[in-house]
Amino acid sequence: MPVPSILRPIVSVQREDIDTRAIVHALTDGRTDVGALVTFTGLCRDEAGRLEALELEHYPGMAEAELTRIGEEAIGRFALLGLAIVHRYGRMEPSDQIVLVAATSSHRQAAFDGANFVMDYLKTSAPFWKKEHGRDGTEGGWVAARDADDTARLRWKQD
Amino acid sequence: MPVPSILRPIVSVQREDIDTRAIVHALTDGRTDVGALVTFTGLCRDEAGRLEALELEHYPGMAEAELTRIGEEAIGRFALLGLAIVHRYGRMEPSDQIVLVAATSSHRQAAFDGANFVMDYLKTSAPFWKKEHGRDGTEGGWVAARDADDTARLRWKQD
Amino acid sequence: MTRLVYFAWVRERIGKSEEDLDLPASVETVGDLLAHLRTLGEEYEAALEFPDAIRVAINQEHAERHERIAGAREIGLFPPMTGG
Amino acid sequence: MTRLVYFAWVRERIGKSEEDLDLPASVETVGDLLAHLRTLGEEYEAALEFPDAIRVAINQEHAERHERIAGAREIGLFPPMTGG
Repeated sequence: MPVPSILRPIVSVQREDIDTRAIVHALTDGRTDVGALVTFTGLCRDEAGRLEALELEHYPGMAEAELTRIGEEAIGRFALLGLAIVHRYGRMEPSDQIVLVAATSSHRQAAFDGANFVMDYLKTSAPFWKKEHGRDGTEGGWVAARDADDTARLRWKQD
Repeated sequence: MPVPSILRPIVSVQREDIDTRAIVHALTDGRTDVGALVTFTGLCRDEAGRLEALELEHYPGMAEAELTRIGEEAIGRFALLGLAIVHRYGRMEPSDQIVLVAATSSHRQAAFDGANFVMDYLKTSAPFWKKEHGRDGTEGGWVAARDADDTARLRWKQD
Repeated sequence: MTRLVYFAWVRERIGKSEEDLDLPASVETVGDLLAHLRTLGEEYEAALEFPDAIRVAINQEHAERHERIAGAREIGLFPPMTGG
Repeated sequence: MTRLVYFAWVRERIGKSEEDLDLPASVETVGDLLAHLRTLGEEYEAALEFPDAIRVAINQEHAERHERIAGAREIGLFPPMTGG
């Protein structure tokens, strides 16, 4: 039996905007075995006009390592054919892209589940922190972690 | 209380290739309330080299109507901020795009669920049929409906 | 006259993609229609030999076997769908 | 010497983003480290007043309170994460 090749996720932690088209091309070009592609893009909201900008801080080195760990687990668990995780840091304004997860698979549910799984783990274990800047000039403080994110992660626990 | 405006999905049934970038722009440009975008793209596989092409037949008129019905249900059910469904017909070769579903929402799970729901319903109720053409020159016949697709649809049943 | 439209292998077996038919008054439901069509010739017999595998739409909306076809402008017959 | 790195409001309250510390031999676990840091001044006290809200990474991997820090090159302290 052939040894399965070890597929590594494409991971990038970057200040510049995310080029979704280039990432999708990297995952699909020249491939005739990919039947499904799911992308998730997280965007900066203005919180009903309250927010001027978000500032994203990260732990350099650990951020890349943690996204790679999450990505490798997702590839193995859902038998993905390809996976990319791109997360930005720095200042984001409303409608800016913050994060992209793109997953490919033979059949559709694996790509959906793979991307969803990555987002749930990313939210609670990738070392990024958001600080809000209000439109009234105030520094709105650090966004608090949500219990709902911990709950979302728990649904992937295996017995 | 303001009456909520009735949001209609963008629906297209077309022979030409799908311009995902244009669809995503239509759903997100100038919006500061969108926090999540999920896209699903279904691609033509070569079935381990066996397949030369797929021919997609559809029921003109009913295909658009059915995709619109499915889309409206998804928008209401998951409180989506936007939804687009694009399905091609005609001849597709391996790696060609067949279908795109793009959903936007404030928070991530709604966009994932909305796109997933649309695909499950589309598979079993949108009037499209696939015929295979083999690389050995044979007309491989019509693809049979999968019980798994009916099962996938059942998970959205509400009590 | 009622317009009948056929798709995929139903179309191939019947040998045409559409036709206008005068349906007898006794054909009241979708189920009646399927039984009636099977009397029209062996190509219909071949297309409809497994009636459970046939889906029907009245005026471009999915219809169950018990639904009445009175007033239908267009009735579509086709196999289970395989899009996506 | 062990390198300590701080992020988000932990960094802001301590007033620096990193420092090298000589840790006493009695500081054996992550839990010991948090207790020790709180003795270093009121800025540390303020940063660590709710120890349950602090996450710790040893050599850039998440670490629980009971884990030993012997041999750690870099220890990170930060609040619960809010990326994505």
